[in-house]
Amino acid sequence: MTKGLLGTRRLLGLAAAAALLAAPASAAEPVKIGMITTLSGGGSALGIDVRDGFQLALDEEGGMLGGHKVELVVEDDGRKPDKAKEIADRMVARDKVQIMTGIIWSNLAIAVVPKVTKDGVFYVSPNAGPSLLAGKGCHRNYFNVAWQNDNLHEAMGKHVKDQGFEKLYILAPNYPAGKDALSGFKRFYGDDVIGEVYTKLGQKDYAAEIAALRDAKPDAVFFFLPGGMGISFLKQYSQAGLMNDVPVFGPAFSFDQTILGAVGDAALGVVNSSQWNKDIDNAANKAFVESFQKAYGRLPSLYASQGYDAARLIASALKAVGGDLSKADAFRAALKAAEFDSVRGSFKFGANHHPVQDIYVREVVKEGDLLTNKIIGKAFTDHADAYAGDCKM
Amino acid sequence: MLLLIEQVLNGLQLGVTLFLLAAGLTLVLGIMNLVNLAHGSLYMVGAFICASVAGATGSFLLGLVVALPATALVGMAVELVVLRRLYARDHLDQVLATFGLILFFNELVRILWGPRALFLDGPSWLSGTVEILPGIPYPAFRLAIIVLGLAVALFLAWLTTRTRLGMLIRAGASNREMVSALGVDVRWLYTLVFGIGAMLAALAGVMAGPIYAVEVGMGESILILTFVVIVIGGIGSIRGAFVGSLLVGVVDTLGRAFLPGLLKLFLMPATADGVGASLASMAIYILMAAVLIWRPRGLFPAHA
Amino acid sequence: MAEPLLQVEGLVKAYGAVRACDGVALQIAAGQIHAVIGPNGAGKTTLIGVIAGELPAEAGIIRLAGRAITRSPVQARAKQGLARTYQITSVLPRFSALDNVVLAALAQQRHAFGFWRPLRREAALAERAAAALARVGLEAERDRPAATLAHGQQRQLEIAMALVAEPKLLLLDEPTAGMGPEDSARIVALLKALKGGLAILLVEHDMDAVFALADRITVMVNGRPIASGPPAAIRADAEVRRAYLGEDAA
Amino acid sequence: MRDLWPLALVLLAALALPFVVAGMDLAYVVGIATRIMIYALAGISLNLILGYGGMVSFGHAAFFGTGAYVVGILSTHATYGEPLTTWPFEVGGTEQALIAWPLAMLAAGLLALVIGALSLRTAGLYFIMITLAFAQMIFFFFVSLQAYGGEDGLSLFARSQAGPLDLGDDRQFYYLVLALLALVLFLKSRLIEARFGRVLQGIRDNERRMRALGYPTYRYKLVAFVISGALAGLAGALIANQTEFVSPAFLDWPRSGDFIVIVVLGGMGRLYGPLAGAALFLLLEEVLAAWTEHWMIILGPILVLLVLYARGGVWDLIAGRLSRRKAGADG
Repeated sequence: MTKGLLGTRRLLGLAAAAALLAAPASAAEPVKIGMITTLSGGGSALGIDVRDGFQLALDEEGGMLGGHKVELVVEDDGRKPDKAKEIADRMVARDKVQIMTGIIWSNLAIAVVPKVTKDGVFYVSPNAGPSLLAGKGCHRNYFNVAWQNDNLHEAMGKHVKDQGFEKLYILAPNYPAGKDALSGFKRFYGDDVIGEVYTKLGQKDYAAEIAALRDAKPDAVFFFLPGGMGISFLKQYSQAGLMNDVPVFGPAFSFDQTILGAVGDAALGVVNSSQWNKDIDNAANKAFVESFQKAYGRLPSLYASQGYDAARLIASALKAVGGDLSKADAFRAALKAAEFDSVRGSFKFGANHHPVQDIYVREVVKEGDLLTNKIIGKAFTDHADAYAGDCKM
Repeated sequence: MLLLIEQVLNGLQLGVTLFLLAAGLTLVLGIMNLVNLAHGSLYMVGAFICASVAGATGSFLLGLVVALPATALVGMAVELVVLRRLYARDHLDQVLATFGLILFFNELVRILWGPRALFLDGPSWLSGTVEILPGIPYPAFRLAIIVLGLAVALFLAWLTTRTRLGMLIRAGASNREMVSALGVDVRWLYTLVFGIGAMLAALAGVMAGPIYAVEVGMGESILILTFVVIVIGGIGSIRGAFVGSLLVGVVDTLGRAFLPGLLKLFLMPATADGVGASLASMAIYILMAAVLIWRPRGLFPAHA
Repeated sequence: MAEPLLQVEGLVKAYGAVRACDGVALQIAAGQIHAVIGPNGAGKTTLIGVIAGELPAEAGIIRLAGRAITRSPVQARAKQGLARTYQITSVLPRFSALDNVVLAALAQQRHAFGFWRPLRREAALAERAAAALARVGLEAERDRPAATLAHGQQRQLEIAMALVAEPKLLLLDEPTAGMGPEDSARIVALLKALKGGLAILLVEHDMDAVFALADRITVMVNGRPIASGPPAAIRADAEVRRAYLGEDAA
Repeated sequence: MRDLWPLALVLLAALALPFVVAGMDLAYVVGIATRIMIYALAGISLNLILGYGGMVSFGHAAFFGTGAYVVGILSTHATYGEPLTTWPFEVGGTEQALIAWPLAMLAAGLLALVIGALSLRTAGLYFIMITLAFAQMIFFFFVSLQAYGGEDGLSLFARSQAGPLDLGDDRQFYYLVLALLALVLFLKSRLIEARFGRVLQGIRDNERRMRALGYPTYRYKLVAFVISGALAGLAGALIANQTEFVSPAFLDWPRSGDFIVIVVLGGMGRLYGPLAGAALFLLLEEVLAAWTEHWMIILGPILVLLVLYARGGVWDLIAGRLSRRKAGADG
């Protein structure tokens, strides 16, 4: 499935193809989609789910999207920005991909997206949604099918405010996404929190923070600690005996299907925000959850749903232009229209090509032995991000 | 004041966790003169084995009982196949080969257990909190770690100073020929010591499992902390590892807990949060630099 | 007697409870060969290490040409005219014999921070090095890597490295150790030829060599000097005979 | 002179490469070749202290990343027209390679001076662990450097400007990197044969001896460390231009490991070793990654085997094979 640099056969094939290049690409030729994602090293669970979700949509159509043959090239970025950049260059130059997707991390997206969109490639982000690309650095060929990074934090801010909590203690890692998270939260909660703490990126031990937190006597805690950091924090928070006294709130990242198994019962009952859950009631979602489980033998995660939606969005636009990407403007308009059945139900793009969507409030519950989430409410309806105003397209 | 006491306790607990890892590493460093980057991998393997067994049987203790010898076996196998050939080599070779082992183990664990983090919780009788001082409930599991760490420190002190094995170990460090002359096969002695080191790493991994995330790559970040501990304490010295661990644990914890607050006395709150968090994350490295200026071979150099 | 070139007083160096040097006093005049003898573990090699500056002294004073060097680092003592050889040969194994000596000669320059001109084109250094090699009889081996030289030749090379610096005082730690009679004889002849040009502190087990070369001899036992004097006097000294030579004689 | 023809051949091939691939869809090869050369440059810098000085630095990524950040930060300020500092006088950013790149070397060299001055007080195992720890400290510094993107990193608006050259053009950038690489190799070939280089190698072989000869070895090692850091900074400045992006990922510790692998793979203390090492390592990574996503489970044991059986790097491995075959033919 993946293509190497030194596949001799491939090089020869390319040399032959080069001779034919003068002829315009006909609609019968497969559309090439490049996926750069993280398949090895830390955080690979996310990349694997995005890939599997995307592949599922492809398989459902028998290797086609929107009725057109698609050739998917997947490469592993190993979470290194320079490697992602190099893969992108290669995909554009050698594989002549016209559409790209797959990047998980904001820093890799910032490294890759501006360059490839400038080169005329369409980029559909299945995860990373840094503020730069939603605001100042937006581009007409860039679409984010998942979220702007702040969305879920904003939803939590609104929910916590609505619930009437008054003494909030909030914490996040000391890096841009962490700062964005807390400012996103405060955008809807208000600036008045009794504690705002930044922890070390990759930190494992939160005893010091938890002790200080207990001392500050908050009535609720909001945290954004993605990956292993969140697992550690929740376990330690629960061990400190605080779970029953001071409720915690967080975005879906620490309560997702990829992670819940590792947190265990410590997460039970925690309220979190997400734009998707497996119990959203629509036909597309039901079918997706069922076939994902059948294909991979596990529950789909948020990231899998995003990968799947990315593929379905692309499919809808390919269908609109009959698979002919030389009609770039028509293709762009079709992407913008987003006429596909999202697993999230209602879905549309804002002016900056970021989702305008509902954000739900979920609770971690147990179904049999399995921890998962249940929707208990809605924080936002048709929520748009805060950076759209900065976007001059 | 109470908060300060609690934070110092937190620091000690972090230090003890580090000590479990540092003790095994410094033993191998000091005796075999081998720098083993893959020590963190053994920590990870221990945690994963324990998590699987505990997940299947529901018993943390059973997981612990299986994980320790299993990891020791893994460690001894690695010693037999690879590391044994590296004792006579220079440190660069050791760094490179064990760097390769890290890549190998991370990927192997990912193939065997998948990319997702695993669940591991302590035994239920340690799940609550203990009120150590009025108004300070402290997690029982963390207290258990402190107790266990101190017990391991005492055990190692006894092992290296009072037993025949300890004597052989110390003799082996300074004089391979003499130990050989005593009729002891140094090669097996080294394998055994490596097994003990691996078992200590597994113990650290198992005890860290219920507190931290059990995930691929969990060994590396803590390995670097462990290096800082050993540099501060002095290579090959169990005592140095103990003191170094506690120092690093306390400095790191107090830095995180109080630096931002302290800086708020001089700086704008927003700036203080950022600068404080940055400084706190660098505090232990600054500590290391300070110790180096004062004592280039650590606080308790084992060999002259 | 004029001021001695090397003056050592009350030197103490201990390893834990063991005092390897315990109140050693020595004086070496310019141009003299001063031998230190004694049984194994008497502290002779430690004494050389302390004088050379590789081991710190715990007490006592070392003066070289009147200047106290007790606290100077190794390289500073080397620049003031101290050179040494090691009990276990210590050369630069990957460098040719000539380059070993060239580096020794270069060390005498103010600094070696040259980044452009190839060292092997520095003719003046090469000439001095070649001359030193010739003095020890190694001119034929100049281009061989030091690691491939025979043991005795490596010893000669070490002496050449010491000589090229034109030191005032040469510290020789068992220059004939591990050598056959032929090689030993060559070294003794070499040292004899050097005699008068520079002072030498010689630690040696080969008594024939010691009595053939030394102007003065100090006998050390358990870190303490028990006798010091010209060879004839040492030979006659009853205490020395009992403590050391006697065993040999019997 | 006979030894020079393979080098001349490689140089010729390197000069011709962009023209050879120009007609085909292989233009991306130029990008890969550029990246290989930049990593080779980083390897050359590390080789100076590792191969010629015997100092096992496990923190070289810190200098590489610092160089990259200097270019990134200066370029950002120039793009947005914000001064770097207004006190004591106003200093603006710049996109000029002639200013930014030397500054990158200067900053990396100064950092190397501080880290080296502390680390070189020790040796052996301590040195390895301390350089690793200091590099990690610098990593965390850039992660929390909010103003310049922290963990997210910084996107450069464009590559640096270098007089009449248009570095945005991959081919011109390629030639510039090639020229710099050749220049550095030439200077280093002088350095290692000159007084300083020979003394450095003497210290590597027998530091105690060198001290007894009268060399203040600490000073020589420190100067080598600083030169090496500055060169790594230059490589960093180039990688920032190549990817038009900088982030703390350039300083993370596995990258220091990669640099060591590049040096050892090519053969330590060989002038051209890092060239072969970088090409081999990056291509190996590509090939394995193309084959399986679990490529690290193969790369890891390859490193172990390399250490156990091919100590002198691939160079020796090939040379050994050839000479053995020759010997076999003779016998």
